[in-house]
Amino acid sequence: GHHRHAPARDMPADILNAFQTFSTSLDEMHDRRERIIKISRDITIASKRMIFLLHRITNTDRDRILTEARAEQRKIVKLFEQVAVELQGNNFYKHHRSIGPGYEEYVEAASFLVFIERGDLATRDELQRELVDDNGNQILPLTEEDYLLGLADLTGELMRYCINIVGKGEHERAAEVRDLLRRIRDDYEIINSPILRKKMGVMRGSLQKVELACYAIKVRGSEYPPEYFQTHDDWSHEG
Amino acid sequence: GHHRHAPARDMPADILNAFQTFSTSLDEMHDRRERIIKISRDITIASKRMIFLLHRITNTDRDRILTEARAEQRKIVKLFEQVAVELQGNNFYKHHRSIGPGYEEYVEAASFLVFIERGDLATRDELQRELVDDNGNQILPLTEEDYLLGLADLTGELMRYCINIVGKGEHERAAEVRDLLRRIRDDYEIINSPILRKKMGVMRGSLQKVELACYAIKVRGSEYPPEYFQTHDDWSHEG
Amino acid sequence: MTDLNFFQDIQATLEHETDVRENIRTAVRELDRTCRTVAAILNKVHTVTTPTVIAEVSTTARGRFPDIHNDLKKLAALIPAEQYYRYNGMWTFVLQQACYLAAYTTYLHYERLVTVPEVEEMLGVPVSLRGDLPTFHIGIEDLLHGIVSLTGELTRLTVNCVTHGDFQRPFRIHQFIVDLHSGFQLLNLKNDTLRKRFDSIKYDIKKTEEVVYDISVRKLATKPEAGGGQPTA
Amino acid sequence: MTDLNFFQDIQATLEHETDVRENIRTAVRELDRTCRTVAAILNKVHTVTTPTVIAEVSTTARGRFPDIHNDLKKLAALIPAEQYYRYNGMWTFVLQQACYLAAYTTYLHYERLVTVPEVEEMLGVPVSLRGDLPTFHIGIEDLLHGIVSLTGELTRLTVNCVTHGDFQRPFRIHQFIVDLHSGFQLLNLKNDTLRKRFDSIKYDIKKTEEVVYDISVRKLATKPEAGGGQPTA
Amino acid sequence: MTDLNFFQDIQATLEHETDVRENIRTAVRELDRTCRTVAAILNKVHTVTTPTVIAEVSTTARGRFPDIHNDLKKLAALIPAEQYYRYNGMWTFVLQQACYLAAYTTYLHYERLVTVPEVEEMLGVPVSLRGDLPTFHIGIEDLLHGIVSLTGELTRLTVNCVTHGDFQRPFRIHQFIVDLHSGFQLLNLKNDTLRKRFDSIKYDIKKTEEVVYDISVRKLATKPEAGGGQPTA
Amino acid sequence: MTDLNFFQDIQATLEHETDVRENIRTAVRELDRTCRTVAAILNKVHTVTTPTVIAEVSTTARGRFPDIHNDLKKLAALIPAEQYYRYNGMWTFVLQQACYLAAYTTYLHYERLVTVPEVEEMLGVPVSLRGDLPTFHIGIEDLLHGIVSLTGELTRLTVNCVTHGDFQRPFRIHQFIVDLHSGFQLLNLKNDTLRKRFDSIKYDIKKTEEVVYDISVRKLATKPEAGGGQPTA
Amino acid sequence: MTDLNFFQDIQATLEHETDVRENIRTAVRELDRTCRTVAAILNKVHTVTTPTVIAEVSTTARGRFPDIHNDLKKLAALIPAEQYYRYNGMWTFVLQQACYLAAYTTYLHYERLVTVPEVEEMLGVPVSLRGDLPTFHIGIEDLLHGIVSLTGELTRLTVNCVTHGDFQRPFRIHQFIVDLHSGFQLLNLKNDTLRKRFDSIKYDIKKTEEVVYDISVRKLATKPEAGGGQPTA
Amino acid sequence: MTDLNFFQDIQATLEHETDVRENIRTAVRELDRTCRTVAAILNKVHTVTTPTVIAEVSTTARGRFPDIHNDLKKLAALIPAEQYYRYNGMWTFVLQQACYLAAYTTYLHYERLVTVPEVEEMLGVPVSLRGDLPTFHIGIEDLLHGIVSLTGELTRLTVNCVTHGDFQRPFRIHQFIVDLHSGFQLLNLKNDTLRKRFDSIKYDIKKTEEVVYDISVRKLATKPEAGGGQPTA
Ligand SMILES: [Mn+2]
Ligand SMILES: [Mn+2]
Repeated sequence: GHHRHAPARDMPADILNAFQTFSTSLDEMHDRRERIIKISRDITIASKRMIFLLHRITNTDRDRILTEARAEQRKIVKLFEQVAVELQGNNFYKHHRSIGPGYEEYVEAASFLVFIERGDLATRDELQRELVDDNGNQILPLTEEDYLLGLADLTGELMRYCINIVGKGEHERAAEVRDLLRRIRDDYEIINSPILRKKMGVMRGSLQKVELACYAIKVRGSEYPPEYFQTHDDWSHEG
Repeated sequence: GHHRHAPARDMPADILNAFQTFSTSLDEMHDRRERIIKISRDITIASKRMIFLLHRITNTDRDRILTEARAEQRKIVKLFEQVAVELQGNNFYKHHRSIGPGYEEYVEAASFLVFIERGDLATRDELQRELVDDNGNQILPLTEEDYLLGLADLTGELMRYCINIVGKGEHERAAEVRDLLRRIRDDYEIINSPILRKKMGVMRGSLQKVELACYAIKVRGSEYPPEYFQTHDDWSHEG
Repeated sequence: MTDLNFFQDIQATLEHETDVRENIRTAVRELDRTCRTVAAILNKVHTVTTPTVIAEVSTTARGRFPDIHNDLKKLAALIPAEQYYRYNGMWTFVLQQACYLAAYTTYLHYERLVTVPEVEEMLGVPVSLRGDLPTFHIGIEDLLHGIVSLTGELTRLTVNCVTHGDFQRPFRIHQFIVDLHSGFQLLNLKNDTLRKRFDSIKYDIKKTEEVVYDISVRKLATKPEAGGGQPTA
Repeated sequence: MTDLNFFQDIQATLEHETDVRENIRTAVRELDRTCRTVAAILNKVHTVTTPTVIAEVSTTARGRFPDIHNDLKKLAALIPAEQYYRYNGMWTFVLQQACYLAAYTTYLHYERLVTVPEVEEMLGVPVSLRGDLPTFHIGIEDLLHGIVSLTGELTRLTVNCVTHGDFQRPFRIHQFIVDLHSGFQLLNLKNDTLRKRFDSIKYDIKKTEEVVYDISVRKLATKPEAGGGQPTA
Repeated sequence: MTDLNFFQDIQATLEHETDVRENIRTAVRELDRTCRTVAAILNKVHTVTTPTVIAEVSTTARGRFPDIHNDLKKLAALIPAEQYYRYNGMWTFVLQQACYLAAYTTYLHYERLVTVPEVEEMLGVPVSLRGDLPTFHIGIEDLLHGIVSLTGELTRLTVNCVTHGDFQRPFRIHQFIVDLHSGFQLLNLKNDTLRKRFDSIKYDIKKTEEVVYDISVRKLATKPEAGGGQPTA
Repeated sequence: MTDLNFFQDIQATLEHETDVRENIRTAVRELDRTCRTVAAILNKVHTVTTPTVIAEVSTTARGRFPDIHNDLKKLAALIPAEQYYRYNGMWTFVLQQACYLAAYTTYLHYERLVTVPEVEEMLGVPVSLRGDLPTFHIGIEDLLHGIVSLTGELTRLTVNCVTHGDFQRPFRIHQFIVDLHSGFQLLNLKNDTLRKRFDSIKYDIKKTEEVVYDISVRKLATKPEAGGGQPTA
Repeated sequence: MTDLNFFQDIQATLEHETDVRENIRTAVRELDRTCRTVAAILNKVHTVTTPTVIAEVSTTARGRFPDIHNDLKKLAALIPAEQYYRYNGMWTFVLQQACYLAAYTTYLHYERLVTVPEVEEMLGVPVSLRGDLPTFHIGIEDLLHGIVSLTGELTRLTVNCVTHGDFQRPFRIHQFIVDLHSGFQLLNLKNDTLRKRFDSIKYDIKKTEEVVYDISVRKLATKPEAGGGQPTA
Repeated sequence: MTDLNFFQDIQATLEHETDVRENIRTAVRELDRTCRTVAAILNKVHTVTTPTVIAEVSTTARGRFPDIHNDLKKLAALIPAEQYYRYNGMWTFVLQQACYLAAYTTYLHYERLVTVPEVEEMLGVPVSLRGDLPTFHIGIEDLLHGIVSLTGELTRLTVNCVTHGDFQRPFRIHQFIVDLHSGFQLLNLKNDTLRKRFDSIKYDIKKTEEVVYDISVRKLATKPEAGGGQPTA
């Protein structure tokens, strides 16, 4: 029961009309923004859930988890589809700040999935191609900026993943993750975009942690000659 | 029931002895600090109460309130007397940060009382002379620094006082307060001590408010020639 | 020999964007300068507040709007299709200023609120009430900011009118600001900046109330009958 | 193998709190909107200050308090049992606003300070004088903030009364503010925000004193006898 | 004349809160001291890691929990009815420490994770699994923080076991931490502090795995069969 | 073993620079003290605003400029050739203060803006109008800062003039500030600090407008004819 | 009416300075890009640490210094005579980066500290050892910052060497950092930023000590005899 | 002609204090330099850890303490009676450093904690256990800071011992740090800085535990019997 559209006594018609029109447009705009923010939050939560899920992967249930993750991803894409109508034309950039966090987290999750699947980095085109509806039509654009920001966050997950598999003894895979992380970091150093500045410190830290973990593996494995391990094959991590 | 003095097994005697001594001294020091902080807080609260009390003064109950304030002040001096034993010699500056807030607020209150009594600024010597026990012996020193900090805060109370009496129509007295505030500010500008830097902005603001209030009085009173008021003497604020 | 396997196209895109921003910055600076010139012209009404002078000043100011129009057109040409809001932080402030100038000039001339078509004509840029224009446009919030600035300036004018012995105009301005305030109350403001500035209208009302009070209590003029006495231009 | 049930159980709890905050935020926004509507109604007394209009306005405003009451009930229902202080930063400001509206409406009607039971009845929420209520309540500081806002608004009313030729009311308002000030002086305020706001009452006294001076010096009215002439509602 | 009773009534309330905070601060400091004593006792297992000593130490530590229990009861008594969330920032850290001590003591005794009822019994405070207890309680996040601290301490113990020639225990601890990690992985942690600390468990696994590797590669001991060989207490 | 000669070589240079900074700091402190003394002298005009006193004060102040001149000369002598900009952050503030004092003294005497040659003569330091002087100089921005400070102080003087019953001077000061504002509008300020301070001139205009308003509405004085009545010195 | 000539005179100067800054900003950006390219080349040594690859990489990097040289020359040409210190905040960071690159490249090639003449030759800019050069130069502190960055990067290299099975190089790098640290100890650093960064060398020593420890305790390599085994280039 | 009626003596006092501070600053800088020289001497034990070298280094270091003694005496002479704590923030850091150096030198020589009389003799300054000495002294907290620094340095030494093949010393150092840690646990630390630093001892224990672990697991040495094998000096 709101009565804010009740005209104040004596307000001249021109002002009344002008402001009634303004009011309608402002409300439309705000409602739209609210809807977008709501979905952006849903996307963020679902993406985080997808990342947590992927961290739970083990050799035995790899297929099950990948299937689950792909399903989760489809759900997120559906959310994008749902919000797409609000983001046409100028509205895309107008409300970009509202949807941005969702995009960022989604790129992080989707690229983490690609990484788990084939150990490589997802390209922007590839992720863009996944952002399609059931008929294969592009739902929304994926900007370079969102891609870069999401990928920067991915490096944190890669670090976690790497430390995790080191703990499980998967040493070669750890070296692969390190190499990937290094490539990402080196390229980001060249790109040097101001939007990335804040994330670069974290990324450098992640790389350092991963390099140290790989170092520890090597130091340990080098202590005894390889022949030694032929008689101790229950611990031959290195190959 | 604390057992932290129970010796850990195997600790060598030299370390045990050394640390047991350290422990005793540290505890002494901390306890002293706690006691000082506690009294400093009491002094602060009592001083604030004294200031509030003085703001309640009116022409009719001036004497009663001044008597009450003087009594309140004696109570505060007793608190200083109580804490004095903790602040002898090196301990004075050692714990100065703990007692400082109390000093500052006390100087503010005591100088506000002097101002109310005789409309002038309390000198440091004067305030120092009030910090005596029943035999007239100095309890504790009052440093230049504490005096300056407390007096700086006094200007805020002077501003409040001034606005208040302007509301009551005491215009000449308002002009006196303004002049006093100006003298303080001008002198403080010359002293230019780094410890005052933060308070100077507030002080300048207080002076400006008071100057504006006096301006308003003048503007209002000048509208009609003085003769006008001879027939309207119920509103002859100015004379 | 730089690596950048993954990011080659992105690197190019980022460099392109830097150029776009550079160009926009220059165009906005130009627009800003033009707006300041118009503001300086309008500023003269505070010095002399006779109807003649006010009419003169507003006419002179109107003559300068084609310059603003022109600068805005140049700016608009720099924005890639549908990326208005990607860069709009760069010109928001100046665009609000331009809206204010249009509203001020119009008020001085007609003593009423500028209409949306008038703004569009004066600035040569469409107002996007629904916020769905793909091209360069004036957003509602920009327009509202301009109107808030207007109330501040008119409040100042009220004070100066009295100094110059014009005791009637303050009543009219006061009423105008009260009406605008009622208008703003119809809005459901979520935007924090705008909401804060809206509060400044309350201050303007209070200030003009005091001016009107000063005039009334001294019987320098009396409150005109509502609806009557409004000058037409 | 460690039992994982523990971890499964708590996952749900962790997700719950986000929802609670979301719901509170929505309810507070709703309440804020209702309060603004009432404020807009009360605002009309500045335009016409005749007793009739003031009576009308305050009656209309009173009629809207059930809405506030209702919004507050909805808000209160969202707070998990006894977690008032976990979330209260989210509604402090609006609650102070509601107190102000209750005090303002009551003053316009009876020309006196609202009582605690009246506030409780108008807003449908208990006032926690001792600060120990576990359920949804109005804290003392919220109420005091509301009263300080009242003096500001009444000062503005004083000015407008004169403009509209109502020369008696300013004397009564002035006295009321002076009395409130004496009340506040009894408090040893440690809360800095509140002390700063309390200082603003001094300015309100100064301003209303100026209005009363202007009226008296021009013999537009004379100071009424203390206690007499107070209108009853 | 406005009634001043209102103001007199509330003055007392305003002064009350300062005292409450002061008392809580003192009680928290007391609790902190007791916790440190228990921590010092437990610390001894790093110096000698034989089963006998460990059993002894954990028994001694258990004997001290009534003190913690007692301090917590005193603290709880200070919190005004249902104002847990008004002050809880003051004891969060120490409460997490107490949870850690309960979990550590329990692990040393039984080599398994403490259960919620055990924590409640040892500390004498209910755990609020649903986050809705109005009275003094242990929040879920506090408990989780305590568990994370436990894995760090056990990792250190692993290293010292080897130095003291205890080559079996590291395998059991390693498995325990791996299991806890799986538990944490079930949570979708939004809380950043907790997620960061959770990451530290990964490092603990890595470190204990290294120790287990060192033992295995030198045939100082072999990985025990899963499920077997777990000591009972 | 790495050669440590490099480090030995530069040690002397680093120590030298420390000394230079130390000396500059002392000289700047000295200059600051002198400036404060002059400021204290000028401060007296707020207490008594009669033309005689103002003339006296400005004359006394002028007599102190040789001291500033002297301090500046000592400071300048400490700056290594062509390293003005290496250290200028250390004296910027005081130099702006000195410019302000020159401008204020001159205004009190002649009621007009100080000229560049006058500043140069009073302070004994060249003004770098073209921004290209390698030696010790006053930068344009320093001078502008000084002028902005002047408008603030004159605004305060306006208020105090009225308090002392001098109702004419405010009109002249107001006009002077309006003129300065027009001057600043000619500049395309990029420097953010300066731009922000420039906004303070707008506030000064508004404030002096209100003073002039207060005088006018009460007919205490009327606006002097433009160009006439300006005192000559 | 105040004379506005003053403002007109300085407008040109102010605009000129804006242009200078704009141009410097562009040139610095260009230099930054070139530096990043060189850094990317050097980065490859972390991936493969064989002597051959390291030699190759450092040779490739050396081949890019003419580009840096060139960019610096362009930048230097933009600085008005003797105003190096007016603008140097704009390029300090990049210049330190360039010094770091020169030092790193040189270390990889010769395993020793770059000399001042080498830096001057590689970057084409004189080093101001005495701190008195008026023209474009490298300050001592810039060079020191570059060296501190070098120790950080070499520490990282130490770790990666081990990962690639190169167990000898860490000993040499460790010794190099220890020597640099001794050098820094000769300096009496006042500059706070530099002092803080100097502390980071301590961390680097500790870190490389740990690497050397890990190698030694496992007998993967032993400390080389002092003075012997240093490769020559 | 400056005013300063109220504050004349205060002004003088303040200026005097500035001088005192200036002198103290110079003396502290001198002391700092001497301390750094001694630290550089002691630093050499990390490079070669044979008993002979360690004995040599500690003897050389001992020979330098008269210099520190001397600098401290000069500093002490500058402090006005009973104002030690007015200025002590200026030398706290260096004094803690001096305590650390005394403790380190002593440990290297005797492998035990320095005693209070030893510190007093080496630095020529009394230690104030009760904190009630009126003259220049070493506070307990300064001494404790020095001891914390010692554990950090010894931890580093542990690592380097292993590198140099000295496998016995780490056991002794580890035990020493464990004992110190127990000592610190006897303290009831309120001082936040000290408490934080105390936590760093935990890290040192963990680190030395790992070194001891590495030695033990590889059977490079075995844990010596408690009490036995301690070298005497
Ligand atoms: Mn993430
Ligand atoms: Mn105060």
